[in-house]
Amino acid sequence: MSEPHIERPVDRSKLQVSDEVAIQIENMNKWYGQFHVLRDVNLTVNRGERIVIAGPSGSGKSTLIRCINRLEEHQSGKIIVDGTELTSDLKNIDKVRSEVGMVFQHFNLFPHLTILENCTLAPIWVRKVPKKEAEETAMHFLEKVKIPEQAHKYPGMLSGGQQQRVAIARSLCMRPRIMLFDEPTSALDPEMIKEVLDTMIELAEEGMTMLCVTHEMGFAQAVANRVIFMADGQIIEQNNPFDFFNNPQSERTKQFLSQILGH
Amino acid sequence: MSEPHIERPVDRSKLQVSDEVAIQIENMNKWYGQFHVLRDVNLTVNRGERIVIAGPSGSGKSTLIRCINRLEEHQSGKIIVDGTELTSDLKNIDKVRSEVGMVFQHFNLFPHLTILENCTLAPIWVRKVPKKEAEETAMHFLEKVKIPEQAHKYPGMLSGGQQQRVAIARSLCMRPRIMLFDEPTSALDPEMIKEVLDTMIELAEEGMTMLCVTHEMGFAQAVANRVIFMADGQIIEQNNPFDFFNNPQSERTKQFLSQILGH
Amino acid sequence: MSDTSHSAVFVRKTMLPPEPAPARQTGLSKWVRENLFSSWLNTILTLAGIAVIWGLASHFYPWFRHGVWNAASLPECRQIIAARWGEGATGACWAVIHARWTQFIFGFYPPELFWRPVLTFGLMLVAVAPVLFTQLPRGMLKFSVVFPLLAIWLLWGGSIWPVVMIAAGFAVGYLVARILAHWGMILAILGAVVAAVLFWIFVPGPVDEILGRVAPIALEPVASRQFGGFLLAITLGAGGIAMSLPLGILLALGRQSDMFLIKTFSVMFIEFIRGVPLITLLFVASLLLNYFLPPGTNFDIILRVMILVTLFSAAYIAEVIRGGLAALPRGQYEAADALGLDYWKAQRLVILPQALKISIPGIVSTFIGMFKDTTLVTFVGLFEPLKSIPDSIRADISWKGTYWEHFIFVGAIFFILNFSMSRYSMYLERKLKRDHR
Amino acid sequence: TTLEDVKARGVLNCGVNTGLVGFAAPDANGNWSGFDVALCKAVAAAVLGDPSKVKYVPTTGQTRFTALTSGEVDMLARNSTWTFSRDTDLKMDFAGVNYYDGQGFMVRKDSGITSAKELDGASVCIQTGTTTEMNLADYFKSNNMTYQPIAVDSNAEGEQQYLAGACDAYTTDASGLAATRAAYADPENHIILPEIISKEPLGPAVRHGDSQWGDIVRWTLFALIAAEEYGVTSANIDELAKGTENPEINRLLGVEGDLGPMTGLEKDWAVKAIKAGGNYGEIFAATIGESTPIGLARGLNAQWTQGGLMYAPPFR
Amino acid sequence: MTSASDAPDRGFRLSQLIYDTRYRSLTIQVITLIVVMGAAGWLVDNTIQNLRVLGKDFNFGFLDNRAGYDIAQYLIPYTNDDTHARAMLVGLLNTIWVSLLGCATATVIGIFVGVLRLSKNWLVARLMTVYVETFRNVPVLLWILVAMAVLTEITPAPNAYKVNPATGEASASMILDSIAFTNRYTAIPSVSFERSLGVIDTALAPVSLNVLAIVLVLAGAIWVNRRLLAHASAVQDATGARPVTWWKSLLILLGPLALLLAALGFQLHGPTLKGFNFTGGTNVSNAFVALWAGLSLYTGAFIAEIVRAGILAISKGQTEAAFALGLRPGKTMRLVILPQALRVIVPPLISQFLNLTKNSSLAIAVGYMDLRGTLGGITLNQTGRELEAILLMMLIYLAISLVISGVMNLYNHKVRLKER
Ligand SMILES: Nc1ncnc2c1ncn2[C@@H]1O[C@H](COP(=O)(O)OP(=O)(O)OP(=O)(O)O)[C@@H](O)[C@H]1O
Ligand SMILES: Nc1ncnc2c1ncn2[C@@H]1O[C@H](COP(=O)(O)OP(=O)(O)OP(=O)(O)O)[C@@H](O)[C@H]1O
Ligand SMILES: [Mg+2]
Ligand SMILES: [Mg+2]
Repeated sequence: MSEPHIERPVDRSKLQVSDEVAIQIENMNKWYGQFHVLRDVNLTVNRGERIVIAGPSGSGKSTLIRCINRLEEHQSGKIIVDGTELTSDLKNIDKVRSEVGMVFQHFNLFPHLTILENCTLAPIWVRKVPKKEAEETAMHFLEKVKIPEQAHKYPGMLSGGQQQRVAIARSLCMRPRIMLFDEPTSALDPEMIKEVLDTMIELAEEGMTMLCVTHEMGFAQAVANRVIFMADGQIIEQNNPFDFFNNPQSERTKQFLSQILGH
Repeated sequence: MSEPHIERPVDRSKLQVSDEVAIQIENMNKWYGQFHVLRDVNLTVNRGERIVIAGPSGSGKSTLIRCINRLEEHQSGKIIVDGTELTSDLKNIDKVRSEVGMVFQHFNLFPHLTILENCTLAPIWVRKVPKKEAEETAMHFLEKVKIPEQAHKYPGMLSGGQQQRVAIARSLCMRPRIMLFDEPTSALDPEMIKEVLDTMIELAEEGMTMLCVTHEMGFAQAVANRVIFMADGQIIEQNNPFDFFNNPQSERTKQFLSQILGH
Repeated sequence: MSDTSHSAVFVRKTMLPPEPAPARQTGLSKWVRENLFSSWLNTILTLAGIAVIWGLASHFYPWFRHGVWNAASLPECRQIIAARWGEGATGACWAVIHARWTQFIFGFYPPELFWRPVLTFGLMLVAVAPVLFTQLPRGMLKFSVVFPLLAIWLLWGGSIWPVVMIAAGFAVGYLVARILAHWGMILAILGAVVAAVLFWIFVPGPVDEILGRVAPIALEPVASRQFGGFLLAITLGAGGIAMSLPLGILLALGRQSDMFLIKTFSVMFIEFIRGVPLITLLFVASLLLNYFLPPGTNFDIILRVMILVTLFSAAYIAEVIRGGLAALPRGQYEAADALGLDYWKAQRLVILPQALKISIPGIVSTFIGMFKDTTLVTFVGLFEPLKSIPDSIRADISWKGTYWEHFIFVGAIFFILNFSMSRYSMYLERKLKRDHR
Repeated sequence: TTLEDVKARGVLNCGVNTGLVGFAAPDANGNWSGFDVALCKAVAAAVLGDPSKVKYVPTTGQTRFTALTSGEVDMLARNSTWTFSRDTDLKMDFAGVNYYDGQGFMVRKDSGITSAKELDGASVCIQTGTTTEMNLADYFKSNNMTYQPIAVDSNAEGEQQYLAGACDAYTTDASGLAATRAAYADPENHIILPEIISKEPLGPAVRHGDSQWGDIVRWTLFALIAAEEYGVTSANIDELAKGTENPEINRLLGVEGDLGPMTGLEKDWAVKAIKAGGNYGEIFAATIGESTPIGLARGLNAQWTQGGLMYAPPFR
Repeated sequence: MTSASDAPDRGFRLSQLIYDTRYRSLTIQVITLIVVMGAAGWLVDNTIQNLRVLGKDFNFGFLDNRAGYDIAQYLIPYTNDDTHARAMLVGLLNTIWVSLLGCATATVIGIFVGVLRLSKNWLVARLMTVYVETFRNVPVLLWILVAMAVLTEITPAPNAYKVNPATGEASASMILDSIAFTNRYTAIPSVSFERSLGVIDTALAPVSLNVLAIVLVLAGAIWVNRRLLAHASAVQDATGARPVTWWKSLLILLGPLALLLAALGFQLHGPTLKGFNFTGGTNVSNAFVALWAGLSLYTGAFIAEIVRAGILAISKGQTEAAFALGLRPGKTMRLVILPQALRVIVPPLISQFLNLTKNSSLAIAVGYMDLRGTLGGITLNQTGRELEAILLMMLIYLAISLVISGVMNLYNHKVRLKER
C-alpha cells in the first residue's frame, strides 16, 4: 500500500542519461555458503541513470547493491565500476568505494560524532581534505538536504527523516559519482518519508547516477528511468517505469505488483 | 489529515447531556518546575458530555486530563470531580480515581496477567469484589468490546486495537462514571483505529461522560458535543463540533485546523 | 526524451535453478582454510594455539594417566606409581579423593544421615524449578514458599515444632497484615512485624514443649559445626540469596523512592556493603557481631555468617532488582495509579512480578558470585571445600603432601555447577529479550 | 556461670585448631583426636561425666581469642602460648601448661646448616598471626642478622612451601616441627636446629573473671599430670578407685575428702577425667609420643621427678 | 493566587499524617529515621556495654605502639621497630600496589582475550572461550592458591643457581644474566645512580631527587609530545595531510630521559647469589606474583567478556557505513568502533577494577601482607583490638571504593551519548 508521498512535480526534462557506462555487471554469481543468492546477474548502468530495484523480500536486492561497493564479495563473474574491476585488490576496492556512496536503511550515522563531524570524517581521513574545506563542503550539502541548523547536534537528537538526510549528505561529501540506496525510507514514519524522497529527487535532477532499492512506487514512477524486478536472486524483468507498472510481462512481476499496489 | 475512520452511523438522539456537573475546574494552574504548562484553566463538564480536546503537540492536553485523576498534581486553582475536590488528601484521590477511568495512548496493559486478570485486578483489590463476580463483570465488558474469546490470552498476543479495547474494558470494570482518553488511537495502525473508535462511540451512546484527547476529527464531529482547542496551556476556544470545524473563531484554531485537515 | 530510450527491456523467460557453490567454497578444506589459515597472522595464531595445547597436554597427561585411585595413604600411592610406571614417574593420588570425598561434599555431617542433605537439595531443585521455568504449573510455587523451612528442618534436624512455630509466626504476621491492610499499608507492615515478633518471643517456648511431648516428631539434630564442604557452600549461598531477596526488594524500592531519607539510607547501605570486601564482613560476623548484640547473646557461627552473607547479597540483589524496576515503562505505574491501586498493591500486583522476572538472570549471576565467595569463610574457621577441608585432610599424616588433587577435584565441581548455572542465565537472558520485543 | 551453662547445655564447647597433626585433627568421619582434644575430653568427662559430650569448634589464629571472650567456646585447647599480654590485656586466663614448647627451626640437611646463627640472609617460612612472628623478629634483631619472612597462612601451607624449597628454614614450635618432619617421606634429610629461640608454654585458656571454671580446667589438667606421677593409669584406675594406701591418690580419686564438690563437681570427677583418655603420660604417648608417627620425646614435658617441668601441686 | 492544597482550611487533623500526601511522606520518613536511629543507638549501646563487660575501651592508641613484626615487601621504609600505624600504611600501599598492577594486567589480558575471542581463527577463539569460562566459574581463591603452588613447585630454589663444584655447572641459569626465577621470589635487577641530586625527607618516606627529576623530565616529554600531536592535527586540519610523527614522538619521549639517566650515572645491578639468597637486585616475592597473577587472570576473564560484549554492541552497520565511506579497517576501528565501544566497556570495566581491589584482600591466603594482612591480621591479633582494627579497615576499603566509583561516574557523565 503506497501512499502518494511524492507531491513535488518532477521536471523530467532535467533527467539526462549519457552513453558512458558507469557500472557493468557480467554473469555475476554469489553464494552464502551453499545458498545461491545471486544467479547470473547481468546489468549495465549508464551515467545519469536512475534505477529502482524492486522485488519480494529475500530476493537478493540488498546483496546485489552491496556487491557493487564490495561490502559483499561475489564469487564469479565481473563487476566493473567506473572502469575499475572489483577484485580482492585493496586499491581497486578503495577506488570504487570513493566513487560510490551508499545510504542504508538504518542510516548508520556515527552516534558519537556531531552531524558535521559525521560529514567531515571521511573527507578528512580518506580524501585528506583540509578540515576547513571539508566543513564548508559539509555545510553545503547539509544546506542542500535542508538541515544546516542541526550541524552541531548529535544524531540521537534528530528525527529519523533528518538522520536519513544527514546520511545522504554524508555520502555526498565524498563527492561520489554513483549513489546506492538500500530501502532508505522503510524505517521512517510516513511524514518523514516525503522529506527524504524530496532530497533524492533533487539528487536525481542533478544528474546523479542512482541505484535504489525501494518499495516507494510513487518515487519509481516519478524519477526512475528503469525499474528492475528481482526474485530468487535473478533479474526477472526490467523496463521503463511506465511499461513496468502498466504492462508487466512476467507472471512474477504481475503478482508482485498486485500485492504491492493493492489492486 | 484524518481519514474517515467512522463508518457506523451515530444515533445522536441517544446522546443526552444532563444538568448535573461532573467535573469542575476553576482557575487551575500547573507548572513543571519553572515551566507554566497549564494557565488558568476553567472548565465545567456536565454528566453525559462528550468532550474532545484538540490542539498542537505540547499544548498541555495530556497534562490537563492527567490532572483530573491526579496523575499530575496541580499547583493552584480547584478541580472538583463528582463533588470531591482533589487535594493532597489520599482519601479524596482514591475516591476520584475510582470514579474516573483512564485509557492511555500505549494501552499500558499488564503484560504478566491475562486479559481477564487485567480486568479483574482492580475490582478485586480496590473494590474488594469477590473474584467470581469480578470475572463475570469482566466478561461482560469484554463482550461489549467484542473480544470475550481472548480472555485467557496474554496482552502480548493481541493486536494493538484489541489491546486498546481491553484497556477500555479494564477501565469500565471499575464502573467509572467518567472516562478519560489520552490519544487512544494514535499508536494504532489505521485498520485498528476503527474498531477502537466504534467501542468509544458505543460508550458515548450509553451516556458515559467522556473527555477525549484525539486527533480523530471524524470522531469529534460524529460524537462530541463540545470541542475544546488548547494551545500554550490555555483553552483558546470551545464550541460545538459543527461550529468549531466550520466556523472557527481564533486565528490559532484556523491555523491548526488547516494543518490537520489538510485544507 | 532521452530518458527511457536507453533502457533495455528485459524479461526472463526461464528461471535459473540454484547451483551448488564452486568447490573451493565448500568442504573441509575451505573450513580449514577460512578458520585456521586465512592469513599469515591466523596461521601463526593457529600454530601457537596448537603449541599451547600440546605443551599442556604433554605436561599433564602422564600425571593424570598415572593416577592411582585405591591406596590408603600418599606413600602407598607413590609406591604403586613407582611400581607401575617406574621410578621417578609422577602421578595423581586420587585415592585421597576416593577416601575423603564425603568430607568434600558433606563436611562432617553424620554419614548415616547423608540422605537428608541429598533429599533437601533434591527438593530444592523442585522448589526452584517453577521460579526458573515459567512453563511449569504455578501451583508449585506454594511448595517453593514452604521449602525454606522444610530445608532448615531437614538439614539441622531436631524437633519439627520450632520450625512449625516459625511458620506460624509468619502466618500470624500475614493475618494481622490482612486485617490491618484496611487502615493503610504502613500500619499493616508494622503491625505484622510486631505481631510476628511478639508471637516468636512468647508462644514457641511453652507450645514447643507441649507439642514436643504430645507429638514428638523429630529428626536427629545435627550441629552447624558439622556442616562443611559443598554442603556448607551451597547452604550459605542458597540460604543467603533466598533470605536476601525480601531485603533486596525493599532496598531496591527504597533506592527508587522519592522520599529523601529512605533513598539516602538505602543508598548508604547498598554502597557501604558493596564498597567493602566480603572478607571484612565475615570478620564482622566472627569477631564483631558479639560486640553489637546485647551482652551474653551468642549464637551459632554459621548463623552469624549467614546474616552477614545475607546483608552482603541483599545489596547486590537490590542493584539487580533496581535494574528490573528501571526497565519497566512508566505507563505500568500510571495505569496502576489510574486504576486506584495504592503504592504497595501496585508494587505487589503489577510492578514487582514483572521486575523480578526480568531480574532472574541477574539473580542467578549474583548467586554464582555468592557461591564462589562462600570459599572465603575459610578465614573464619568454617570448613568450606576449597581450603579448609584440604587443609584438615592434610593434617592427617597419611595424606600430607597432596595438593593438586584437591584443587582439581574442588575446582571441577565448582566449574560444573557454575558453568551450567551461567549457561542457564544466558539462555534466560536471550529468552527475555525475545519475549520483550 | 560457665559451669552452670555447660551443665545446662549438656555439652562442652571446646575451641581447637582447624587441623594440626597430633594435637587436633578430624578424621574421615569428623571425629576429632589429638593431644589438645584429649584435654577437652577430660574436662568434659570431669564436668559432664561423658568424654564424648564435646562440641569442637575449630578456630583460626585470628578468631580463637574472640571465640573465647565472646562465649562461643567455654575453653580454648588450641596450642596457644601463654603470654603476659594475652593473660591480661586480652581478658583471658591461662589455666596451666599442657605442653612446654619452644620455637625452633627446621632446615634441609643438604644445606649444611647446623646452627640458627648461620641463617643470616635466609628466607624463613612463618605462620602469620602467631607469637612466633615476633620471636623471629626479635631473635634475628638481637643476633644482628637479616632474613626474609615468607608468611604462610596455615601449617599445611608452610610445609608445602618448605618442602618445595621456597624457604631455607621453617620456624614454628618445636613440637610442630617434629610433627611435620615426622610426616615427611624422608625425615632423615631434615634436621631441627638445636637453638630454641623462645619459651612457648602452651596451655588451655578460659575467660577472665570466672575463677570457678578456671579452677576446674586447671585442676583437671593437674589431675592428669598427678595421675601419671602417682602411677594411676586407665588400666588400674578402677582398682585404685576402690581405695589405696596412698592418701594423696585417695584424695585425687575422691575416695577420701571432698575435693570435687569444692569446685562444684562430683566426688569422682578426676576418675572420669583420667578414664577419658588415660593420664598425662598415656595421652602424650598415644597422640604425640615416640611411638606415634610424630615421635616427640618427653623432654621438658617429663614429670619433674624425671627431670621435666610437669609438676602438679598437691591435691589436698 | 491561592494554592489548591491549602484551600480547605479546616485546620490540622491527625489523620492527615497518614492520608495527606503532603504529610504522609514526612510521617514515613520520620518513622524511618526513628527506626534507623533507634537501631543504630541500640548497636552502639550494646557495643559500649559489651566493652565495659570485657573491660576494654575504644581507643586507637594502639596504632602508635611498636609493631614488632616484619613485613616481607614494603614500598616505604619499614622495620619491626615502626608503629602499627606505619605497618598499616605499608599494608595499604601493598594493597594499592597489587591492585594497580592487577588492574593494568587484567585489562591487557582482557582486551587481548576479548579481541581474540572474536577472531576468525576457530582454534584461537575456542581456546580463549575455554580460558574465559574456566576462570570465571571457579573461585578466585583457587586461582591464587594454584598460582602460588605453580610458582613454588616449578621454579628452582636459589641454590640451584649455585655452581656445583662437582660438575662445574649450575642446574639453573639466569635469564640474560639478570633475572632469576626462584621458588621464593623473582630476582630482577635494581637501579642506582652514581650521582645523587640529594634526598628530601618527607614524613612518609625519603624521596630521592633523582627520581623526582626523572618524573619531571618524563612529564615534560609527554607534554611536548602532546603539543607535537596537536600540531600534527592542526597541520592536518589546514592542509589535509597529516605529517608523520612517530619518530619525532619517539625521540621526544626517550631522548631527554636517556640524557638525564646518562648524566646521573644510571646503573643496573643484576642480582647475585650470596649465601641463601640473591642480593644486589630486587626480589619480587612469589606471594606477590601469585596474588597478582591470580587476580589478573581471574579478573581478565571477566574483562574479556566485557570487551567482547562492548565490541559486539556496536552494530555491524557502523562498520559497513565506515567501509562504504572508504575508511580502511584500521581507521574504522580507531575512529568509529573504539570510541563507541569504550562507552559501553568502561563502566563495567571500572566495576571489575573495584572487584579486583576488594579481592586483593585474599592476599593472606598466600601470605602477602596487604592491609588485611597487617591491620586486619597481625596487628589485630597482637593487640586484640578487633573492633577498632576492623572498623578502620572497612573504612579504608570503603574510601578506596568510593574514589574508584567517583571516577567512574565522572567518566560516565563525560561520555554519555547525547540523545533526545
Ligand atoms: N550474511 C548472510 N549469510 C547468509 N545468508 C544471507 C546473508 N545475508 C542475506 N542472506 C540471505 O540472502 C537472501 C537475500 O538477502 P537480501 O538481504 O539481499 O534480500 P533483499 O531482497 O534485500 O530482502 P529485503 O527486502 O528483506 O531486504 C535472503 O534469503 C537472506 O536470508
Ligand atoms: N514530566 C514533565 N516534566 C517537565 N515538562 C513536562 C513533563 N511532561 C510534559 N512536559 C511538558 O509540558 C508540555 C505539555 O505536555 P503535554 O504532554 O500535556 O502536551 P500534549 O498537548 O499532550 O502534547 P502531545 O500531543 O504531544 O501529547 C510540553 O511542553 C511538555 O514538554
Ligand atoms: Mg534488503
Ligand atoms: Mg499528549
